[in-house]
Amino acid sequence: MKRNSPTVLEQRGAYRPTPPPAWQPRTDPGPLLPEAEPYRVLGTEAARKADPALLRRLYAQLVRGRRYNAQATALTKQGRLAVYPSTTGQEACEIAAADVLEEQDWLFPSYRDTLAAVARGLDPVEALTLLRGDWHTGYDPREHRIAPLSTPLATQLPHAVGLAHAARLRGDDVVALAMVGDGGTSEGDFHEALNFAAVWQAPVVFLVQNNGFAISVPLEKQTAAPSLAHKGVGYGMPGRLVDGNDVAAVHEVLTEAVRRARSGGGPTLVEALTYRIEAHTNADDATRYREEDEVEVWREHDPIALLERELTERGLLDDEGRQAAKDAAETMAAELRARMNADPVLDPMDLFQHVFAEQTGQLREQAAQLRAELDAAAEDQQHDEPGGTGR
Amino acid sequence: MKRNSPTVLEQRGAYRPTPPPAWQPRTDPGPLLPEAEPYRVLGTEAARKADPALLRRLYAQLVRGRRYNAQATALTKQGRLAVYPSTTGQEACEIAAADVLEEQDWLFPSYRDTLAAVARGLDPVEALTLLRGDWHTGYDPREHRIAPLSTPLATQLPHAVGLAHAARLRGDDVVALAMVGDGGTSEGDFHEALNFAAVWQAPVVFLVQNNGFAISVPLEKQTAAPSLAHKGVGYGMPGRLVDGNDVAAVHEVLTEAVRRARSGGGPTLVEALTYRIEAHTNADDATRYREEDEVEVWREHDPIALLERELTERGLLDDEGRQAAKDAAETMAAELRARMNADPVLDPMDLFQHVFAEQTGQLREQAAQLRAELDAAAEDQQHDEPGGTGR
Amino acid sequence: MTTAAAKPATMAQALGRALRDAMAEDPTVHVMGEDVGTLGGVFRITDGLAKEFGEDRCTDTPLAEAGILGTAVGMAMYGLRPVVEMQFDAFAYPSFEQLVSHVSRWRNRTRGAMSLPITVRVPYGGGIGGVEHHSDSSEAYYVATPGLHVVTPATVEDAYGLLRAAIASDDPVVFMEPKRLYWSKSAWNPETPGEVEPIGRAVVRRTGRSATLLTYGPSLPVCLEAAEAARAEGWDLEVVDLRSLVPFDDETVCASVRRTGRAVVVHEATGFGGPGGEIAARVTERCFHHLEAPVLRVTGFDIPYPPPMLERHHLPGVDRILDAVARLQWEAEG
Amino acid sequence: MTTAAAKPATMAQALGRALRDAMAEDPTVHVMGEDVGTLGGVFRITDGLAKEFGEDRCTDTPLAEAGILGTAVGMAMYGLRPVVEMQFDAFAYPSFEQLVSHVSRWRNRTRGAMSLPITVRVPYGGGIGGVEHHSDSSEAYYVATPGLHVVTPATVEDAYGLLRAAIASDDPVVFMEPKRLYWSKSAWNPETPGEVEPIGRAVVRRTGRSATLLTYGPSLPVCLEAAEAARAEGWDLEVVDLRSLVPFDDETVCASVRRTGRAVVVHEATGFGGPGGEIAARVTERCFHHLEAPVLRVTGFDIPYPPPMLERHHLPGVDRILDAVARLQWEAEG
Ligand SMILES: Cc1ncc(C[n+]2csc(CCOP(=O)(O)OP(=O)(O)O)c2C)c(N)n1
Ligand SMILES: Cc1ncc(C[n+]2csc(CCOP(=O)(O)OP(=O)(O)O)c2C)c(N)n1
Ligand SMILES: [Mg+2]
Ligand SMILES: [Mg+2]
Repeated sequence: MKRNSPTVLEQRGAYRPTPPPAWQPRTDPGPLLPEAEPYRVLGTEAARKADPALLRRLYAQLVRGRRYNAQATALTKQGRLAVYPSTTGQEACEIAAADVLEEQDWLFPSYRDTLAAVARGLDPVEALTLLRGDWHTGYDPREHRIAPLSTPLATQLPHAVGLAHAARLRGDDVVALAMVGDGGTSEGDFHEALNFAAVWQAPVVFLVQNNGFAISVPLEKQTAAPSLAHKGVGYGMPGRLVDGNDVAAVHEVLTEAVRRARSGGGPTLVEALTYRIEAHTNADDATRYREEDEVEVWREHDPIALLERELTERGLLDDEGRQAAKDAAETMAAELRARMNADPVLDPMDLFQHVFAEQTGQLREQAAQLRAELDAAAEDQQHDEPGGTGR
Repeated sequence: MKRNSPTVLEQRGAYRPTPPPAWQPRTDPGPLLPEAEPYRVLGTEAARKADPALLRRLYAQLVRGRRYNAQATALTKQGRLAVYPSTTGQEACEIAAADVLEEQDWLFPSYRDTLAAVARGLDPVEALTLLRGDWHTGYDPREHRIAPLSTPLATQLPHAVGLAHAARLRGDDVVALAMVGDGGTSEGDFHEALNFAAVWQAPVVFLVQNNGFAISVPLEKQTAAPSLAHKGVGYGMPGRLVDGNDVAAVHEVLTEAVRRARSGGGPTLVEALTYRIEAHTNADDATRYREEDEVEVWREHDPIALLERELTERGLLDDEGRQAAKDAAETMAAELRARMNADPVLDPMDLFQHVFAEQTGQLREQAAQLRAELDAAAEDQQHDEPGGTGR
Repeated sequence: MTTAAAKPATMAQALGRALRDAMAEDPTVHVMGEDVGTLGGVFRITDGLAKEFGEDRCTDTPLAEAGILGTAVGMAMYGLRPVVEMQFDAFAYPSFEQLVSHVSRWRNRTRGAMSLPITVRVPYGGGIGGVEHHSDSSEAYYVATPGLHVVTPATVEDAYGLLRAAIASDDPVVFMEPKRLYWSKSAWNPETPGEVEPIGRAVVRRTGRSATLLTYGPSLPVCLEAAEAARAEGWDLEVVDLRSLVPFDDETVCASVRRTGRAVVVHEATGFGGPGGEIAARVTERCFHHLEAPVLRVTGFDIPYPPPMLERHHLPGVDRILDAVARLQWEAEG
Repeated sequence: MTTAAAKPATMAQALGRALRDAMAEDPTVHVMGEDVGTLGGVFRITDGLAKEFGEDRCTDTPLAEAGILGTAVGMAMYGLRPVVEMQFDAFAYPSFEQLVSHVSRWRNRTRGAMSLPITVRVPYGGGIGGVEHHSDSSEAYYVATPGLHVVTPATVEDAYGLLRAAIASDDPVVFMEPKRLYWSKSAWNPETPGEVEPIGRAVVRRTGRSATLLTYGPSLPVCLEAAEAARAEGWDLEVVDLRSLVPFDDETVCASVRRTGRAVVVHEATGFGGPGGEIAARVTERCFHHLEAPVLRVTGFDIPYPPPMLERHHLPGVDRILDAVARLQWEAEG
């Protein structure tokens, strides 16, 4: 009995056992290797070819994204968010990732990527539900085709591969774009996901935001690779290296990768070089592990400033345009602030509602116990924390 | 507070966050990429430079190795081994791996690599203890510096990295050579081990025996990479591709990698192209997933025949030499057969002896229970399977 | 369920048939794992599926368990119903993170908006002479993970019915297959496989009055044998096959124990922290005043699984069960 | 242990001090994990160690838990004594394979020829307002794995003593740190840290006659509070701090329960398949005729850990403990 019905893979010159005298590499590794320098558009010749409408749209989004980051950080200080990992300085990646996808495509954010989700159209309050401590996921992932924010690093990557593969098996035109940090590339799940994606030629794009740190751990303790994009060739997929603060460049590279995936060309690994301007989260103290002057160097290479310079030079942005973007961002922030100031209404009985499709007998018993406790507490006004840790 | 005392790594041009205009790759990826063709020695010009004494030693070992494989397989038929994964056809890798190491170095075999352990000097009966079903490891790993055979695939690789790193921290001259199969490269532990090794510049050599299959799964379903050796660059370590049936070539490539590791140059990934001539184990039926003619092609490229041709052509081997190698192998086989025919003596009380350094109260209770059962059974001659599954 | 014409089928065949029927009925059912395609799995459970349904429906994956389960999550997100085969009990461990952090929590995480109808098949347990890592009873890990159903058949009939039910379930199910019963036979007829009951019901396999043996999977035949042997000693043992550890059928179990007043839990998994502790504790909580003696446990010892030549000393056997029954304080009855 | 001059120390400080003292005494002790070096760990437990002992002794690893534990295995093979920090409970899961298949079995596998003196520090439990994956009580997994010691302090003194003992142990120890007690204080004096007892002994934290609360880690303070509150209802509760789940101190526990005749097990981990089942079962096996009532359990519900705003409904609190005590069939005494 032999392997029947050769797959796409098997047809296209697979890596088969062949005695070395007759050995042929499966594919030419050359095109899979990243460029020697990160790809850039803004401030280069390539910028001329960029669509002005696109650049203006991205600009508005960047400004809005920056404001979103600032507002979310402020909300942690007011105790309205339990924690917030900011993407200040990384907005170009977040915005481009959301922008390159079609409506039917899926976004797989890491825990840091609420901005990408918001840029894709998710209500910011829903996006922040997890970080607010209200519930684990604040939205129906299917509605916007945004997977739940993934806290365990890199574990979302195989999900993206499986979803993209399933869509392809069904004949649907769906691409999955999965986001991960430089630290996350060290996890085994990163490796397994990329390998499955390449073997299955799944329509998926992996976007690594290399922001220089995994909490306090700098890149040089994370990898000894020439670049993270050099990992692609080891799976048989192209690795691309891009200036992650150049929104036009990230957009172009991702667009190309999405197009490749959509047309059956398989997965791409994109490494975007960027920098985490803020601390890891509001709870972190970045002065413990890095010098302010390093941050300064990156502030000079700010994604909004880069685009603004380009737009201004080309006469695509004036004070009015700037102000309009700012105003829109302020409106979003004000609304977010107002809505986050309202206490969410939670039903403790929800704890038992969604563990299984059908509640087990054990959970029914436990739900009844909590119900009774809540009822007793409601009757007895003195006790306001029934079943709580304190009295 | 800053990172104090820069490590070796940090000194040598680490991959630091630098804004893309000033970006420099950490290392030149060029030298890390494997050769376009698997490296070969036998039958090429390079063979002239090979040391005749080495070639003769390897020849004797190959012949012995082949005989060992045949004998072990025979023992499964006689019920003396529970299972045997043969390395027939892969002897060049097994023998070379053992031969390139110094006495103080460590070998980390996969479950298939008993031959490498035996070639390193381990008593074959001890090497086969696991597969005999007698105990999990039949030897003191420290005696020959051979880690326990690793059944869970790729999990031994981080062990090798940790050991090599520890030795280096202690200032000891120790290299670890870790073996894994093509299938094992898909596991997350492979990835994490290679990454740690490169970041720590640990003195470790990874030898992937690409024998075309993971049980029934052919290489093209395992990877889409140009070669497995192309994975090296993604970690910042050299990947080498070698004809795994050319013992002189494998020996040379491994020797170079070991030398590099020993001199502080860090890890190397070596992919040896070979073929699993036998079924996965005696319990497997390879006709279910591959054609005999594929096997035939590889039989033509036999590691012993390749070396024999070279030695004969160069007048380094005559009938006498051939016979001597054969005789030595037969002696080993006869002794192995004889010793494996003796029933091992096992003490059931050993079950409780080595769980912890000091037996817990719980285990003391349980040991007493078994002791009582065994005593009762000994008294009562009718019961010969005390506490067993049947009566 | 037995018809005159039926020739004996093995549990392995029943499992294979369940997969086949599920795939035939529902095009969203996909089988995936190591060697499940061309080879038909190392235990041949998936034999013929790739041929019948194509490699896209029964797929040989790369060798990476976290990747297998992780991609299955994504496939399930898209509406497929993946059935994942783990090659052996211990080789499921690399996928633990995906199972615990994602598979078990997905429905709850999304407040019911999404479920992951994944079946994870885990051949488990010893008694087959397997070398290290091939004989673990890992159910304690799954049982302690909220959000997973944990199911295990002990008969050929149940192998079919429970696997069908597991695949049909909208929730993730860890389906533990007692590998030493793969070759056990019954007159079960694959052509008339019988009704598919929902999971979650224990069943009394033998009625008795003296005491109840509570067991599952590979230990059921041992318990039935012990019950036969116990007759000689004057004990009439009831044997309950739990079938589903989560959800747990308190009703059937407690009804039996209340009737007999004595119980022994029997399983292969190690005792300390094993499922037996939970079972004994909950039975005691619920039936305390009916108990003439404490609920005892006969389990594997608290040791790593032994090498093949010693495993018979580790596994719960008839004698050890009878010894436990003897310790159920019969004198108290007077 | 309290001296007049001592100013209050936190559990976090005691843990840090234990690491420091162990490293100072024994050059083979190495600390490794994510962010343990320059940053001093996200909970600052390892603060200052990299500075004092260098980065080779206190190492920021790449972000890969299996890699961390797997390389620690190799380091231990070479004679080092690695102390591994897992950043949070749920982030230890990727290392599960290495823990279960290697760390726990190594000594047994090699018939005692090699041991792996690895300490795996796992900050665990809830009550700190952590988002998903930051509040798991994962001890059930470790407890069910033969070959691991599982230890958890509940006081500042024990944090020091037990961690020193864990590092000194020649066997692997999963050292569970109740993260919401990191900031708990005591008059413990780091300059006179006290004797290091071997692990494996429970301790009676409060003597009482009516019933025994069996607990550990983060639930100890809650139980002590409950015991105080119970006085108003006429119950005089004894509180036992288990400290070590493996090995389990049957002696201390059973002595207490035999004395009081009633027991409630309290822990944060989910109930079904949690450690409480084992504890209740073994206490019942050993103390059956001393029990006036079944051993009850107050635990987390059988649900994935809740979001911060709901966690107080999940965690065992004083009221829920008192409710359980009330159900210990007091009328039966009458
Ligand atoms: C499996 C896992 N291990 C550890 C953590 C704890 N953790 C949260 S964020 C973080 C650093 C992530 O770094 P990176 O991947 O570079 O992403 P970034 O924070 O820079 O966006 C760590 C270690 C986690 N969330 N998941
Ligand atoms: C973690 C893990 N998963 C699955 C298995 C079962 N298994 C044993 S050998 C094997 C194939 C290994 O293939 P490869 O790595 O190429 O090594 P080879 O057998 O060819 O030497 C599999 C899947 C295992 N031992 N460990
Ligand atoms: Mg980062
Ligand atoms: Mg192979």
